[in-house]
Amino acid sequence: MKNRLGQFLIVAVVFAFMAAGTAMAADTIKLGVAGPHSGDLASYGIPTIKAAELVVKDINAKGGVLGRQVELLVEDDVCKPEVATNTATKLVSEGVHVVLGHICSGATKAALGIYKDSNIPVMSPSATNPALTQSGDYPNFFRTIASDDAQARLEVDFALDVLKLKKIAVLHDKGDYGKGLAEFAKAFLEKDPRAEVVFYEGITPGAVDYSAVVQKIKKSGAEAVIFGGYHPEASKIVTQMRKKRMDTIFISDDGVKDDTFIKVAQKYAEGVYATGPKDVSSNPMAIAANEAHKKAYGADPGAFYLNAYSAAIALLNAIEQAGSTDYAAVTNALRTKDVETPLGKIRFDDRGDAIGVGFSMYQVKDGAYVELK
Amino acid sequence: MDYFFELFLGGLTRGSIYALIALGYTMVYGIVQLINFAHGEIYMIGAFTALIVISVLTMLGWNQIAILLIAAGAAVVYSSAYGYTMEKIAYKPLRQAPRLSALISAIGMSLFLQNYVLLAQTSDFLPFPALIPDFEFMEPIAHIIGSPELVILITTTIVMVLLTFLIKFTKIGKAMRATAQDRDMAQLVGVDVNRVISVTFIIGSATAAIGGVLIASHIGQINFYIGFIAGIKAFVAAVLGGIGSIPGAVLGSLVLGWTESFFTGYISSDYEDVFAFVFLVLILIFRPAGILGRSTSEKV
Amino acid sequence: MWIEIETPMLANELKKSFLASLWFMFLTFPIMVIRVNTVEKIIQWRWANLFFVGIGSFILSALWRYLIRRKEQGIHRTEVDGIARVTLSQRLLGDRRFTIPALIITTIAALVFPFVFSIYQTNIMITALIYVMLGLGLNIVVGLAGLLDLGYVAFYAVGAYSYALLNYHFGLGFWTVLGIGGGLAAMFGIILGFPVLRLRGDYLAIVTLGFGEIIRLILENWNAFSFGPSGIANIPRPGLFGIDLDIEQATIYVYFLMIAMTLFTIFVVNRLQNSRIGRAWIALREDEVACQSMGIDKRKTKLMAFALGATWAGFAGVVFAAKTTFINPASFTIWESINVLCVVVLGGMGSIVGVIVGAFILILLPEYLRFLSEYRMLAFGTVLVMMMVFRPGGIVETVRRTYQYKETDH
Amino acid sequence: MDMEPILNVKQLTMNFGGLRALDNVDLDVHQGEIVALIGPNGAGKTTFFNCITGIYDPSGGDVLISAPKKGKTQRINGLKPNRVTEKGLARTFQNIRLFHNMTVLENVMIGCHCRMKAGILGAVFRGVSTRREEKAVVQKSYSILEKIGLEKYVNDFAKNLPYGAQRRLEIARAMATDPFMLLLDEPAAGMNPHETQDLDALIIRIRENEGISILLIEHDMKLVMSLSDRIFVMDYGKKIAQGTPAEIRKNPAVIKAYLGEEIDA
Repeated sequence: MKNRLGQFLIVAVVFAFMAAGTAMAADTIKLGVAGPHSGDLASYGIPTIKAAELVVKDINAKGGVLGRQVELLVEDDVCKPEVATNTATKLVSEGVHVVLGHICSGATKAALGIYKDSNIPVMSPSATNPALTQSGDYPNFFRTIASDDAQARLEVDFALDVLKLKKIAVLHDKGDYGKGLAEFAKAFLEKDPRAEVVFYEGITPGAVDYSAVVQKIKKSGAEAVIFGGYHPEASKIVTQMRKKRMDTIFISDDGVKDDTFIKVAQKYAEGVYATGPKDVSSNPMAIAANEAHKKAYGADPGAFYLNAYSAAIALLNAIEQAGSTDYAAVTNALRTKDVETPLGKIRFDDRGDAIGVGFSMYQVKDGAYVELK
Repeated sequence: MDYFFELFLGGLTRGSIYALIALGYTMVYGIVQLINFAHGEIYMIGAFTALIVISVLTMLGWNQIAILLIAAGAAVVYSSAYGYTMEKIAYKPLRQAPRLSALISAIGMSLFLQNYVLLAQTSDFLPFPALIPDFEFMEPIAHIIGSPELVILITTTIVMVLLTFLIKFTKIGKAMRATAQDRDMAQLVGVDVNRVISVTFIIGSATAAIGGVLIASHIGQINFYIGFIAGIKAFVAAVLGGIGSIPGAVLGSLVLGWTESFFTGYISSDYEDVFAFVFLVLILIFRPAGILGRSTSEKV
Repeated sequence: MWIEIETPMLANELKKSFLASLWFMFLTFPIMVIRVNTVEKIIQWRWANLFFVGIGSFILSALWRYLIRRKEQGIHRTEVDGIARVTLSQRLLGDRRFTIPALIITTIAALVFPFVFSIYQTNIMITALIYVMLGLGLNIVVGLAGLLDLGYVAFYAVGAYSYALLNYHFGLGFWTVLGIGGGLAAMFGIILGFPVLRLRGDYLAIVTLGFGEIIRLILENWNAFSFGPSGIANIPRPGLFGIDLDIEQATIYVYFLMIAMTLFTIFVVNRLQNSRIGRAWIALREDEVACQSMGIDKRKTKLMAFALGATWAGFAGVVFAAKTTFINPASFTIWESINVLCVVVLGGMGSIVGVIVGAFILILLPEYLRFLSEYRMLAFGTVLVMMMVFRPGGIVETVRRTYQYKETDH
Repeated sequence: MDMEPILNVKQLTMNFGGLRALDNVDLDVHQGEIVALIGPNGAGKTTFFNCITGIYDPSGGDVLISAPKKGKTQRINGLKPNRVTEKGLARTFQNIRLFHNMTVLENVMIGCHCRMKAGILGAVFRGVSTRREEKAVVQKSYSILEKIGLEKYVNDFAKNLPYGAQRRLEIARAMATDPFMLLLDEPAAGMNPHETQDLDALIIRIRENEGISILLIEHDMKLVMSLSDRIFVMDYGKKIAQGTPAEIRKNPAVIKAYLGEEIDA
C-alpha cells in the first residue's frame, strides 16, 4: 500500500508542476471572456464572444499587443452568481490578464471579488447595476455601458422637463435590472416637487395577463407609467392598457428598446418612449465593426455587441499604453488615456464608468424607434 | 363597484386561462396519479407548432380562417402525439416503480422538451399573431372584456363540459374511471389499461394544445419557457380545486385567478404570488384534499 | 448477457425500428425542420435534420427495446428465483475487501486534491460537497421519512441570508452564524412542518413548492430586509484565526472546511438513520397508519424530519454565502430544489453512499459537460429520464442494516 | 383477581356523514380472556377496532380501559393511535400493513419505539444508555420473533415473507409494544388449515405465557369456537348477541344474521 501511495504522490507532484509550467511558459496576452453562453440568457452573452474574436483577430493581424499575440479564453457563467465564481476562478487559474465580462450584474458582482483578489481588471459591456461602480468596492471594475441610475435620471428628466407630467406610476418586474431602475426613478421623482409618484409596484414576470395591475394604474389616475424591465412584459402591459382604451404614456428602458417589442405590441407600440444607448450608427468604427460581423458570421450583431467591441479595444489598448500587464499600470491607463472605439472616444472615471457613453430617449414612430434630440 | 367588477372580470379571464391548462393536468393525474410535470411543455409545443404552421401558410398566402383551423388542428395533433410518445417513453416503463421515480422522469422530460425547442428554434420571444378577430358585437364592452377573453371563457366551459361528459357517460370514460380506481382490478375485468392511459394522455395533451394556441394568441408572444411557468400555476390551481376532479380544476383555477386579481387590485402585486401560495396552504389546512376533492381516508 | 435474436425476430425488430423512426420523423418535423422567426419574418427549412432524426431514432429505438427487454428479464429472473437480486453496488458496499481500499483511496484523493488540481477544480469540488450536504439533508425528509419536499431550497436560502445579513448588520463571523443559520433553518423547517402535517403525497409537494417560492419572493420584494433582487455582495469568506488569506488559500481552506463538514454530516445522518428516530422515519414512509398504531407520534416524527433535514440546508447555505461572497434570490429558485431532489433520487433514496455519488454526478457532470455547451441541459434531461426508466431505484440502492442479535448462543 | 374489565366499551357510536356504522355497541374484556368479535361482512367490526385504537374518533360512547397492574380506569376515546398504543392496546391489521422495506427484526423493533427514550442527541452521540437501550431492544425483538417462530427470517425484508408469516409478524410487532391486550383483525385470513392451527396454538401461548388478553375479529368459525372464552356478534353496526361459543352457536339472531332472512320464510 505504501508503495502505491508513493507512486500516486509522484504522479500528483508531476501533475502540479505541469499545471504550473503551462501557466508560466505562455507569453501571450490572455483575454478572458465570460458571460452566459448557454441557457435562456445566452443571446445576451454570445455577441460578446464574437466581438472579442473580431477585435483580437484584427489586433493579432497587426502584430498583437506589446508584440505578443492575444489569446482568448472563453468561459460560460449562465448568468448565475455561483457558476460565475467557478468561471472566474477557472479564468484566474488559467492566468488571464484582463477579463471582458461578465454580462449580468449579479454574476459580475459574484465574480468581481475573485478577480479583485488576483489583481485582474474586468470590463463589462452590459452590467448596469449602479453599485458596481458607485459602491467603491470594486476598483478593478470598468464598463462601457451607462449605469441604471443614469437611465432612470434620463427617464425622469424627460417626463418632467419635456412631457411636464404631474402624476406618474412606477412599475417594475421585480428583477435585478428592472427593480433597480425603478427604485432610482422613484427616488428621483420623490425628490422633485413637480410631480408625485401615485403608484409603485412590481409585477410578476411571465404571468399570463396584467389586467389587475393595469386596472389599478387606471384607478390611480397616473398620466404616465415608468416601467423598469424587459420587453416581453412591457408589450403585454402596453397592449392591455391600450385595449382598455387608456392613453397613459409609457416610458421605459433599454430592455424595451428592442425591435421585438414593436413586433409583438404592433400598433399598440406607437408612441412608447424608451431609453437606449446613444445612436452611434454614424460612427465609422461602429459601421466597420458591424460590417466585420456581417462578413464573419453572416448576420447582424446581437445585444451589447458594440459595447463589447469597445471594451475589448479599451482593455487591449490600456495594456499597450501601460507597456505591461501590471494591474496598477493597466488600470491607470484605462483612467487616463483616451481611446477611439465604436462608441466614440472614451476614457474611464475613477469609479470605472465610461466617460462619453450615455443614453438617449427614443420613441416608437411608424413602427420603428426614433432617437429624440 | 365598477373597479370591483373589472377586477372580477380580470380574475375570471386569468382563471379560465389557468383552467385550460389545469384541465389536462388534473385529468392525467386523476387517472394515472402522476404529476405530469411536462404537461406545461406539451402546451408550449402546441403553441410552437401552431406558430410554425401559421408562418408557413401565411407565407403561402392562404386564407385567414383556413390558416386558423389548420394551425389549431396541427397543434392538437402534434401535442397529442408528443403526449402519447412521452407517456410511452418516460412513464410507461415506470408504472410499477416508486412514484417519486416517475416524478423525476417527468422533470427530466420537461427539461428535455424545453431545451429541445430552445435548440431547434430560439431562446427569444417570438411574436404570436392574434388569431381571434375583434368581434363587431363586442365593441361596446371591448374595454372591459375583449373578444379573445370571451373566446377563452367559452372554450374553457366547452372543454370542461366535454371532458365531464366523456368521463361520465362514454365507454372509454367508464374504463378511465375504473383504471383510476384500481388499475390491477380494471385489467382483470378486461379493461385495456395501456390503451386507457394512452387515450388519457392524448386527450389531456389535446386540451393543452387548444390552451396553447388560444393563450399564445391572447398574450401575443411565446418562448420555450412559457410552459413551465404556466404549468406550475395550473398545478397549483388543480391542487386547489382537488386534483383529479374536472370541475375542481376549473373552480380552483377561477379561485386562483380571482385571488390574484383582487389581491393585486386592493393590496399589492408585489406579493401577489406569495399570497396565492399562502391562500393555497390555508385552503389545504382546512380541506386537505382541495375544494372539491374528496378526502379519501385510507381504508384501514 | 446477450439475448439471442432469431431471424424472423430480427426482421420484426427492424420493422419496429423503422416504424419508430418514421414516427419520430413525423413528430419532430415542424420543430426540427422549420425554424420561424416571426420578428424578421424568415422561415428556414432544415431538411437535413429530418434525415438525422430518422437515422438517430432508428438506432435508438432498437437499443431502447433491447435495454427494456434486458430489464424485464432481470425482473422476471428475480421473481422466478424468489431471491432478491443483490446488485453490484450492494455487493461492493458489503464487501470489506472493496470498501477499505476504496475508503483509503478516497481519503488520500480528498486530501491532495486542492494541491494537485487548480483552484477552479477545487471550487467545483466545494460546490459538489455543498450538494452532498444538501442531498443528505433532503434525504432525511424524502428518502427516509418519505415526505416529498419540493421547497427544500427555502432552507438553503435561510442559511445563506442569515450569514449575509447577520454579518452585514452585526458583523457576526462565519462560525457564529454557522450555528445560527442551522438553527434558523431548523426553525423554518418546523414552521413549514406544522401546516403540512395532515397533507399527503402530492398535496404536500405543492405546498412545499409554494413555501420555497414564498421565501424567494419575500427575499426578492422586501428590499428593506434583504436588499431585493440586487443581492448582497462582499460577504466575507470564513476566517482562520484572523489570518489574512488570499483567494487561493481561502479556497483551499473552504475546501477542507467543507470536507470536514461533509464528514460530520455523514456521521450524524448515519447515526440518525440507524437510531430509534431513523427507524421511525422509515416506518412513517412505509405506512403512516401502521406506524402510528405502533406507538409512534406522527406529528413529532414528521416535524423532526423537517427540522433535521432543514438544518443541513441551513449549514450549506451559510457555507455557500461565504464561498460565493455574493448572494441574490436568483440562486434559490425552484430549479435548485429540483436539482437537490434529483441528487437524492438519482443517487438512490435513503442511501447515504447513493446521495454522495448522486451529488458528484449531478454537479460534476454538467461542469465537465461544458464542451457540450448548449446541449448540456438537453443531455441532463435525457439522463434523468434514462436513469429512472432503467434504474428506478437510483444508482446505489439502500442496504438495510442487519443487527447483531445473538449475544450468547441460544 | 381484578373484577373490573380491562376493556369496557359502552354505547360506542360512530357516524360517517349520514351513515351510522356503529350503533350503541357495548363490549367488555376481562383480564386473561380471549374474546372474539364476529359478524357478517360490513357489520362494523373493523370500524369498532378503529374507534378503540384511535384511528377514528367515535361520535358517541365511552372506551374505558383499566390496565391490569395499574388498576386505574381511563377513558381513551379521542386519543391519537400512538397514545392508545402507549396505554397498552396493540393491534394488527386486516389488510397486512407491515413496513415492507424494513427487515423483520426492524419491524419488531419499531414496536418497541414507544417504550424507548433515545432522542436526537442520544442518536447522534450514542452514549452508554442509548447503546444499552438499543442492545436491549434488539434482544427483546429477537426473543419475540423466537416466540412467534419467525427467527429464521430475522434479516429478510418483510415484503419477501410468505403470507402466513407476514400475518404472524404483525402479531410479533404488536407484542413488542408491551400491551396488556392485543386486538387482532382477522389474523387467520388467507391462511391454510395448517397455518391456522399453528395460529390457534400461538394465540393460546400468548395468553398463557405473556398474560396478554386478546380481542379478535375472525371469520374462521372453527378457530373462533375453539379459541374464544366469549363471543360478541355484530350486524349492521349493532351488537346482536353475546355469550359463550356454545350459546352463540344456538342463538337464533346470530343464525339469522349469518344465513339471511329466507331461512325463516
